[in-house]
Order: sequence, then structure tokens, then C-alpha cells
Amino acid sequence: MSCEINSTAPTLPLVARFRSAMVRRMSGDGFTSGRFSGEGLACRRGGRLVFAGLHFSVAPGGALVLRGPNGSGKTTLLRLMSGLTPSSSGHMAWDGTPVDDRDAHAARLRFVTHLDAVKPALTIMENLAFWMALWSGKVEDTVILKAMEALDLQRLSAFPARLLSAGQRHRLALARLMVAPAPLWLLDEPGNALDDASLTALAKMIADHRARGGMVVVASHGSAFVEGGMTLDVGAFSPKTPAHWSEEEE
Amino acid sequence: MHKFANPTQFMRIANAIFPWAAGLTVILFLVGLPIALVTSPADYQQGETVRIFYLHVPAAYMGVMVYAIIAVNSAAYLIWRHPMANLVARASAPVGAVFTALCLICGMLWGQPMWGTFWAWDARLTSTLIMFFIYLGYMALGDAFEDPERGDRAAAILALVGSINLPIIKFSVEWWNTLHQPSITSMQGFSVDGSMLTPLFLMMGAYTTFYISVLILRLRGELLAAKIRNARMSQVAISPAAQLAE
Amino acid sequence: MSVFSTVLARDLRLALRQSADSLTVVAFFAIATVLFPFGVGPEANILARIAGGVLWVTALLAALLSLDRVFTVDFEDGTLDQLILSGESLSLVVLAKVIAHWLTTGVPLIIMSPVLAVTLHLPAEGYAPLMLALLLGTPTVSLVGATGAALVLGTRRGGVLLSLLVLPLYIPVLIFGTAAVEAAVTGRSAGPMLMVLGGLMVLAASLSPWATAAALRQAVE
Amino acid sequence: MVDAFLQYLDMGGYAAFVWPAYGLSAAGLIGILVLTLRTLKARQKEFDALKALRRGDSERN
Repeated sequence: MSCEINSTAPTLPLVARFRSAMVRRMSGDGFTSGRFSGEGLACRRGGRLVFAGLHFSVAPGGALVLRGPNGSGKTTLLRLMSGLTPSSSGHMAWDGTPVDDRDAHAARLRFVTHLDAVKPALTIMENLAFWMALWSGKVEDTVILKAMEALDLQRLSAFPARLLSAGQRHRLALARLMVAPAPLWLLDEPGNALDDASLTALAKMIADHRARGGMVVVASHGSAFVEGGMTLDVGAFSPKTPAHWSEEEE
Repeated sequence: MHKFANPTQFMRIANAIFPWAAGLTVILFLVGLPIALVTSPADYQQGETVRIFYLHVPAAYMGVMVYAIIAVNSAAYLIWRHPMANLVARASAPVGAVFTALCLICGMLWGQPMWGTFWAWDARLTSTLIMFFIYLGYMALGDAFEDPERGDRAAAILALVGSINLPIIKFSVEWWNTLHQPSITSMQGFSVDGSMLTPLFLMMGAYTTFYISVLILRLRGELLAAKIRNARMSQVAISPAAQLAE
Repeated sequence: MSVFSTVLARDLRLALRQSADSLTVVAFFAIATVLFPFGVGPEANILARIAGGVLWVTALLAALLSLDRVFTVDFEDGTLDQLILSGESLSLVVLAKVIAHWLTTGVPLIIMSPVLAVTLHLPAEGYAPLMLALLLGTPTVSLVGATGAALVLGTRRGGVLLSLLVLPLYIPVLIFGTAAVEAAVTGRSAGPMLMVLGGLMVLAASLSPWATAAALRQAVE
Repeated sequence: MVDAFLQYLDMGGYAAFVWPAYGLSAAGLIGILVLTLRTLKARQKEFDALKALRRGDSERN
């Protein structure tokens, strides 16, 4: 019962040419990933058509900030991009090839959701070590230490996570991004519950990631920590009239 | 999308079939009941209780048949996301549960004169009882979620898991039954001779067309429920563009 | 450090840190079994006659109690999303979690069963087959139970619903588990029943992880 | 004539089993049918009410 509504939303400006030139100069341990894009995406949540005809495109080194009022589908779009939620129509492409193997797609992205996925009974070190072992198959203390230092958690490394405050737990969730590199970062309102120092740390992390050729998609109201990123108003793609219902009635 | 998967297309066919199915049900019952109750002879072994069999066997057959329909439609829903396949499965479950319950009731009423008690752990009766629980589990899981689609998907997976386990349960119950009570004459020992075939087939036909008729009515109900949910949802949903447009 | 061993190690460490869970399972197994003599009467010959069946039923219920915790904690704190996005086959991750659950509940039940069998006057020949049958049966209980636990994720009354879904599927394991003990006690060989139990385990091990993974994916959709 | 009918009703002594079987089976089938028809009617009424509400809206603005 999915229906195709081709809206007349303005097409997004293509990636700025100078950004990709900058990326090529700083190769380092950069990602050789390609463009991540989506065409004609529609998604239903609990019978409701959240958005339709949505298209996006992120180039290596680029950033995409998702805007839109609450309930317009920002989180749904992120979950769709991660492969957790299937789209009812449209398709996504990675470097031109359609994304159909969910596990392969998941292996090249990190998704920080509203929930921090932190085990209170484990220490910060054990939490991070688990995710590093899961994603990269090996555990290197130096990498974990660097990840903790990036978000100023190294002093608490031996503490069980249940003693952490909400902000510290959220920083631990963000630290996960550093333990195993992946080209695509999907961040769902990462700025919540963060103090100023952590916000600047987050901005630096994102800038470094983009400098290495990584891509970032952020759903957020404030976007102090992402400069020069493209914006996508998810609200523009939500169905204007209750199309599904009236369409069937006539 | 596949022709049958489109609801309006499917319902056009279903509504065309409905008068035939309902009419046939009435005719089959009108013809079958008098034969089953009055004109067909009593069985030399069990006397008049054979008439209970004309209800017990069709109910048992429909219970299993409807579960198979649920399993097949659940697979179609999970693999191809056919919305109609899901509706058929969810709409059929209560009817299947009623058939299974009637099979149990008739089995107990048939068993009392034979075994002296309403319930003897006869292999087929026990398997039917377990299938009844699986029906209850399917329906309970389907309605346990706020989001109806979550319920549909979970129930579909359970229907498939159940369809793999049912033969195993049947095998192990029958093996267990022979281990403990080889003595009582279980249902298998009852041979169906010629004179019983006509009432039996008439009643099975009546039960089948009854299921089809009720299923179509329930499908109409499910589609209406979906439309009501969407209408309610679209009133709630914000659509800034729409507000701008108005 | 394969995904399997990583997830297994983490779950075992979590279980050890919160060892109260497996202790409550064993405590339930004990208290439920001890109830039967009060209900059925203390005569040794009656208790001996029903010992195998009682131990199996209470073991099944005990394992069932701890099942809905297998996924709910990960579902609620967001770990499940990350596990599904680990890029590894979800069935493997599920198998690791099920084996962790079996090690923390199934094995304690097996160890505890002879102690409780004494209170029910189980004849001497029944002890080894009982433990062997439990060894072959409890993995199936964890495997099929995990599928049920994944299906009821996110429902309000998960526990009750889980037992309605899963107990009918346990009946074959219960039948052949009890039959193995009964055969040994009455002098017959328990071999064939144990082999069927093994067969059920292999079938569950091959199908349940896939079904559980499908149930988990639709739960987070 | 009447005692033949009474004799028939007796069902060879099994009246207590045959008639309840038919009665309960009829109750079950008619029950599910009535339940289905009632929910269908209720939903149809609710749907018509929503449609009237919707038509009311579209006429107003």
C-alpha cells in the first residue's frame, strides 16, 4: 500500500568542489569511501507515512544536517540510513552501487542513537573494549586511551559505568566512534546533555573525521559542532495532505 | 505489485465470491444436517454417537487447514510484505481457534461414552489441545503491541515457528501416547464405512464455505480498521508544508 | 577475538557481575520441586514414580523465568541496535547470547538436579540419565526460548505471554526428557530417548538463531 | 407418532452427548459469525462518522 508522491522540493546543491580537493591532499589513514546517497525514499511508521520522495547525497568529507520539527522523521530517516528500518520505497546507494546487503552496509557506519548502549555493570574501559573487539576484532589499549582522552573520560576509565552521569554516559557513547574507524557517522542529536567542553571536543572529532574523508549525518537543532555542512529539511518531504487516506477513498 | 496483494483488487474478488460462499454454506448445512442427524444409520459399533463424528472431523480438519493458511500467508507477508496476506492470516486465526475448540468439545462428548471420562489423553485429542494453545499464543502476541505492524510481523514469525513445531509435537505426543496407554481404543481405531461418507463430506464442505464467508467479512472489518487508524493518524500528524499551503 | 567469543565473554562477565540472576533460577528450581511432596504426599514410592516428570517440569519453568531477560536489557539500553549494526551475522551474535544464557541457567540446573532428585527418592539408576537428559534438553530450552523472548520484546506483559508462546513448543523436550529417566529407572536403556533429545537440540540449534535474528530485526524496525 | 419422535430424540441413550455436541457446535459457529458482523457494523459506523467529520472540515475551509 506504499504510494509514490513526487514532491516538488528543490533539489539539493551538489557537493562543493573545493571540499573534495581538500580531502585528496590530506590522505593519512583516510577512508577510500564513496558518495552515500538516497533517491525517492519513503517510510511508514505505525501505518503513518512519515516522509516520501526524499533524496539526499553526502560526499566523502561532507556533512549533512537534518532539520525539521519534532515528529517530522529525522530519527526515522537516520534509522533508515543505518538499515535498521526498511524503506517502503526508494533506494540508497554507496559509491553508486545500491545498498542491499544490510550487514555489509552496517559495517561501514557508526550510529549514535538517543540510547547510549552502555552497560552499567562494566567499567568504561570494558565497555569500549567490547565494542572495539566486536567491530575490529582486536583490542588495543592505546586506541581506547586516545578515544577516552578525546572526550576527557580517561580519569574515569576504571569506574563502573553505573556511577556516570547522563552527560558522561553520552560521552562514552560518542567515544565509541573513535575505537574503530568507519566512513559514515550517523548522529542523532549528539549535542544533548553535553557541556561546552564536550561540545568543542565533539566538533573537533567531527572535523577530524571529515578531514580523513569520512561522512557525517547529524540530526540536530543546534549545529554549532558542524560547520559548512549541507542542510536537509525533512519536514519538506512529509506528506502535505493525508494522501494515503483520501486517495483510497475516491 | 502482485495482483492479489493490492487490497482493492483482492476485495473486489472477495466481495464477488462472498454471495456464492454464503449461499453454498446455507445449502450444505440444510442438506447435510438432516442426513447427519436423521437419515444416516447409526454405527454398529458406537450407535448414535457416530453423529458427533460428523462435527468432530470437519472441525479438526478446519483447525489444521486454517493454521496451514495462516502459516502460508505469514510466510508471504514476511518475504514479500503483501499487506493482504497478513490480513488474511490475522483474520483467520479466531475462526481457526473456534474450529479447534469445537473439535475438542466434540471429541470429549464423543469420548465420554467410549472411555467413561470426558478427557483421556488420546494422542489426537492432546495434539489438538496443544494446537489450541498455539492459536491462543498467536492471537495474544498479535494484539500485544501498540503498533499494529509490530504485532503483524511478530505474529507472522510465530506462525512459522509454530508450523515447524506442530509436526514434531504431533509425533512426540503420539509416541508418548503409545508408551503410556496402549490399551484404550484411540480415535484411529474407528473405521469410516460408505454410509458415513456423504454426511461427512457435506459437513466438511459446509465448514469450509462457512470459513470462507466469515473470513471475507473479517477482512472487510480489518480493512475498515486500517482506514480508521490512518484517518485518526493523519489528523494527528503535523505536516508543516500542509499548514503553509492552507 | 571473533564476534562469537566477544559477545559470549561480555555476557558471561555481565552474568558473573550480576550473579543473582542465575541464583534466583536455581532457587526457583529448588523451591518449586520441594513443593510437590506437600501436594502429592511424602510416600517414597509415589514420589519416586513422578520424580523425573516433576524435575523436568520445574527445570523448564525455571529456565523460562530467566528467558525474557536475555534481550530486554539490551533492547532498552540501545545495545541491541548496536549489535544488529555490528556488521556481523546476527544469528551468530544470537547464538553467543543463547549459549551465555544456557551456561548461566541450564548448567546450574543440571548441577542442582541430583540434589533435588534425592528429595524425591529418585531411584539410583535415574541420576545419570536425568543429568544427561537435562544436558541435551536445556540447550533446546534456551534456543527456542530465545526466539520467544525476541518475539515478545516491547510488550507490556512479556513474561506471561512468553510462557504461553514457548511452553507448547517445549512439550517434545519434556516428553523425551522424562521418558529417558523413566526408561533408566525401569531397567530399559535410555539411549533412544537421549538420541531424540540430541536430535531436537540440533534442529533447534540450526533454526532458532535464524528465527530469533529475524524477530530481533523486526523488533527494532 | 409422538413416541417415535421421543424415541428419536433419545439417540439410542446417547442424547446427553449428541445434542450438546450439535448445540455447542452451532453456538460456536453462530457466535463467531455474530461477533464478526457486530464488529464490522461498529467499524462501518465509526468510519462513516469520521468521513462525515472530514467532509465537514473540507466544506468549512
